[in-house]
Amino acid sequence: MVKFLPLSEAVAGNLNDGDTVAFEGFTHLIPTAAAHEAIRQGFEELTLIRMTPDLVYDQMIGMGMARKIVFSYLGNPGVGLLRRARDAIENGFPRPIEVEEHSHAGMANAYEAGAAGLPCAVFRGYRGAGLAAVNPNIKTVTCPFTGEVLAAVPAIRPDVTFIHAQKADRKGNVLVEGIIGIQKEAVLAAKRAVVTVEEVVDSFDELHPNLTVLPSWTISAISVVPGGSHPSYTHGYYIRDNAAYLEWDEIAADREKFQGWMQANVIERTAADFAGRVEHLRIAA
Amino acid sequence: MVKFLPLSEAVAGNLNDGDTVAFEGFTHLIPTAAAHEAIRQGFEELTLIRMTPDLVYDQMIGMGMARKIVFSYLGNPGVGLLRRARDAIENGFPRPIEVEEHSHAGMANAYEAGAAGLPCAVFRGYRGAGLAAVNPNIKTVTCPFTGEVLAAVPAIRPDVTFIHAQKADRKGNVLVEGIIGIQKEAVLAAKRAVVTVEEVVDSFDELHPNLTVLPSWTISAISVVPGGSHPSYTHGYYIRDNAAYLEWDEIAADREKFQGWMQANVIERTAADFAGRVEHLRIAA
Amino acid sequence: MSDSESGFTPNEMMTIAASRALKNDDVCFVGIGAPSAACNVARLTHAPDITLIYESGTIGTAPQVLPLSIGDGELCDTAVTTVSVPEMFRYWLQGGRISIGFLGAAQLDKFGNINTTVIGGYPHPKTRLPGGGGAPEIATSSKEIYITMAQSKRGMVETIDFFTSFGHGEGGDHRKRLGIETAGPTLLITDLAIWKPDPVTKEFTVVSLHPGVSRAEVQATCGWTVKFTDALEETPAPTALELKTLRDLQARTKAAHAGTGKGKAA
Amino acid sequence: MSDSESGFTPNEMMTIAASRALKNDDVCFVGIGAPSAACNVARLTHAPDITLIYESGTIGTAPQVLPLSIGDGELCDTAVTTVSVPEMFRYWLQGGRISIGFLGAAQLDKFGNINTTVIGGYPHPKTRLPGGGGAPEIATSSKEIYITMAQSKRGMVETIDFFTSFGHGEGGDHRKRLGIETAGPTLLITDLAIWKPDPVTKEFTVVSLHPGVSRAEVQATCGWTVKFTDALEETPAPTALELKTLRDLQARTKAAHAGTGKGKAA
Repeated sequence: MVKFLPLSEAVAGNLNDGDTVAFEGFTHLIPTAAAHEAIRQGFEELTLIRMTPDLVYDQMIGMGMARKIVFSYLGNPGVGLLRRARDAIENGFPRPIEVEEHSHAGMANAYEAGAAGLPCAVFRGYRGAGLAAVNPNIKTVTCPFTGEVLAAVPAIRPDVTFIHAQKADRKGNVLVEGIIGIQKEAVLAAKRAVVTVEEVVDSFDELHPNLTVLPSWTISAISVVPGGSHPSYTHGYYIRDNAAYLEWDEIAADREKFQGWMQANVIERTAADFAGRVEHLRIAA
Repeated sequence: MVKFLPLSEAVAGNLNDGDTVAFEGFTHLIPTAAAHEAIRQGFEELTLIRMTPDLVYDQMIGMGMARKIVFSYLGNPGVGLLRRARDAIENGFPRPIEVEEHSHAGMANAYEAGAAGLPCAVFRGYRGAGLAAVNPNIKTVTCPFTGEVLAAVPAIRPDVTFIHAQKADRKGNVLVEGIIGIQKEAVLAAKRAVVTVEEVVDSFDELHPNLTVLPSWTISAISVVPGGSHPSYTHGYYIRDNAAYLEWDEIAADREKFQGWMQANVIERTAADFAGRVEHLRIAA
Repeated sequence: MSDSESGFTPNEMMTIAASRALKNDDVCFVGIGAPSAACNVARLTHAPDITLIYESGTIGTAPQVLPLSIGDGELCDTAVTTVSVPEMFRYWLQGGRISIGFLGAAQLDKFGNINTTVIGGYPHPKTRLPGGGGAPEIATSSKEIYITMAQSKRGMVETIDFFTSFGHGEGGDHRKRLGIETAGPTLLITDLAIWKPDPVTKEFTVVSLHPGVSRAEVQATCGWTVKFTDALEETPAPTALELKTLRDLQARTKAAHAGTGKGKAA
Repeated sequence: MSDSESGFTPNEMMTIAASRALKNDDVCFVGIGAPSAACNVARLTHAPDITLIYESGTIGTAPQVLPLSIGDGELCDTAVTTVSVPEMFRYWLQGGRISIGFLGAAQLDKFGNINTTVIGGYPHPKTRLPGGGGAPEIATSSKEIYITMAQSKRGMVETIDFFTSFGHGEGGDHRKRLGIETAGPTLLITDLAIWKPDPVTKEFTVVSLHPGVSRAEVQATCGWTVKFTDALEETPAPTALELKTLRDLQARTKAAHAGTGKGKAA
């Protein structure tokens, strides 16, 4: 059954060295606070899964926590490259990192298959694409009715998934709304799921019946962390801090500057700092 | 581009003799008015697809319009058997009818594959089930990663799908809410789609972003038919006429009683009669 | 046990015995024809947090009256969330999230195999029944299957006419041999008795007789030779609270359904 | 044509020429790195009903400012509906509902094959680029592909280092031979010219030069030997309305993005 926990306990109780972990969020609702907590706790040898790695994986890779990354778009969305991830792949700094690369369609279908309890996903993909030649986890199956050859990828099944969401009710049901991305699938595909939320409300009785609600029994732990997705955003609460994404490009370009920034902004901080970071980005009620 | 049409024109312009057609609705939002219009127009040699055939297919089969039925539950939900369908299958009356039978999982996955543009659906199903032996459209594929043998069924691709929905906006976008069933997939899987709605509103600007809205360009024609799903129901408008389902069991039990009822309640009526049928079932605003 | 004050019918006993088998943390898939009465009595008595899922897409529903169909509006109105039918079958059932699948049966054999498809041969049936609906995959994807039905020689047969949903097949390890990893039928509750599969042969064996029921009555209404466990028990009679909860639920249901419609046109 | 009054930059010409290629009934998939400016200029001028889809799940979106990322809140706020990412790639892209997939490129060859993955070898790249995102399947599932990029010898190359997304492969019927049934790249719009594939060889051929651009300039900024069509045209210069629409959009965008955050912590 779901537990409401401080973020430090939720992370310590659900993430382990060597785990396969997904911190998911498709531009929206990126679980930055949970990722920063994982960085502070210093986990090692992680396999990081995410469609759009972005800043938090750049940070975890730069801190040497990852042995492998599984992704489909390794960029700073709308800005450019991820410079810490580049340094690891191109130069093995601070350590070499294994790469498993897919397309968005491949990753989305693989999460879907994981949520659906299937061993693999089948779709029309990777035709003529170079990835099929360099990723041994891209295979084919043949439609037994038409003979069409389709792509197959293994289902994604993280040990633990972290997501950020708008709110939980007191029973521990969780609402995700706006650009919902791959969050539901990432939670349902995982053995354990930890959710940070902006707030807890008494009940969801007044919600529209067709919204994306994750029932409490699909979640391991919930932590209340207002602002927890900054510099990403939370639909209905605060807007995206585009300036921070632009700044990251400079911070991550230099190994020492990166370390200094991490020390000052992650290592020496706590989850409680996130509320202040979104104060000027909040949407007027 | 979508057209707003009287139901008689929408049916005449989109349904043809010999078509493969789905009138979908999972207990909720059954497009009864559209089915009755199709009966009045007297189409022949139809292949009828639906997870839960229920009364409207019992009526179309009883009127001799179907050459084949594809389904997963051939019952009067909560009441019992479909007696006109039984008469056709057991006794070839009023004509023999071909049967292609699946499980709900098989049909749901087949519609999903149709909406997704795939030739077949792959899932874990039919294990130990007798249907796999009697339905040649149930085959297998083998997961190339684990060797697990999975079920495969052909995608469903109707020539035309009919659904009933709550409302359209003036541009022809359509909202479906409540028990949404298989409606979105049935529309997206079809070459053409016709939607009956309770009402047309100015705009959907105030709708929650994650509701089930079918964009106007996915729909061929919209007809405004208040009460159009009676004796099924429309979430937010009127409740299910359970008494009518119980009565149907008696009407359909007798060939002559059935013919008399169809003459009085379908052939000699129009789509405009539906509004009156739900008057006593309407939900107080 | 069944004195005049606490009188109850065999069907009430069946529903209440079934409700007792459900736990507070169960996630229960209530398929077509299944006793949603039992699930809701459990919810209204000892298992207030039980998760009830109907295949129409309603998850965590808590209806005040029993639905006539598995897609009544009441189920959606009271659910935690309502999802599409493909999602229901992919993420929730096939995803392995259901602890108990609750099935009824037109024909049942001693190994928990169920027929709701045809009486007679499949191509030219004597009686065409509604078919499986969700049952074929409920039977293999749920962690366990509970079956409930009133006993009759027509219903409980040596050989079923069609394998709508697979129980233990020919018994023993037949499920495993087909690659099915879930437990299958672990409980059968009839109007006369409680049955559990033999640990090795998987044949359903009577473990408890309902109050006032004899071994002979159980055998007389069953088409196969019935096995009884050595340590045969008597099912505790319904408590006053259980009976009141069930009867109130059924009364509310009757009143609600009678109120709908004159049925002028279907 | 480019007198001082109606002056415009090559990039503005590129965006506006691309916007003109879009029709009112197009369903346009705007992938990572794609010129959403062109799509939105089309929407704000001659194609008010164009459907813009971003891979974040936003369908029929009409942003007032250009998004920095493909998942900005503005896209959701103005969309007809917002769906999950698996649904986006299964029902909307793979479902064959996209008429125009709009792609950018880090490296492009003459047959419309695109690389946004690596410079150098894949296992040990000289430069690790972001990768394909949605592009591999956008390139094969959209009915047609439009490509837009500023010309440079580094970007328009004889041989790309990695096939992120497939254009016409080695040319001719290579797509068909791989079982790809869609048309592939049918239009390339650069800052200097408009290109279309030869009907037979599928090699991109210049069909129109932007105002004031010479053949020599096109060749000087392209890594392969450029073919020009016989009936070479001149691209009409941006109209005052087109320029004003684009510049207003960019000004609104700049103001909106500058307003967010001090970037104290990422």
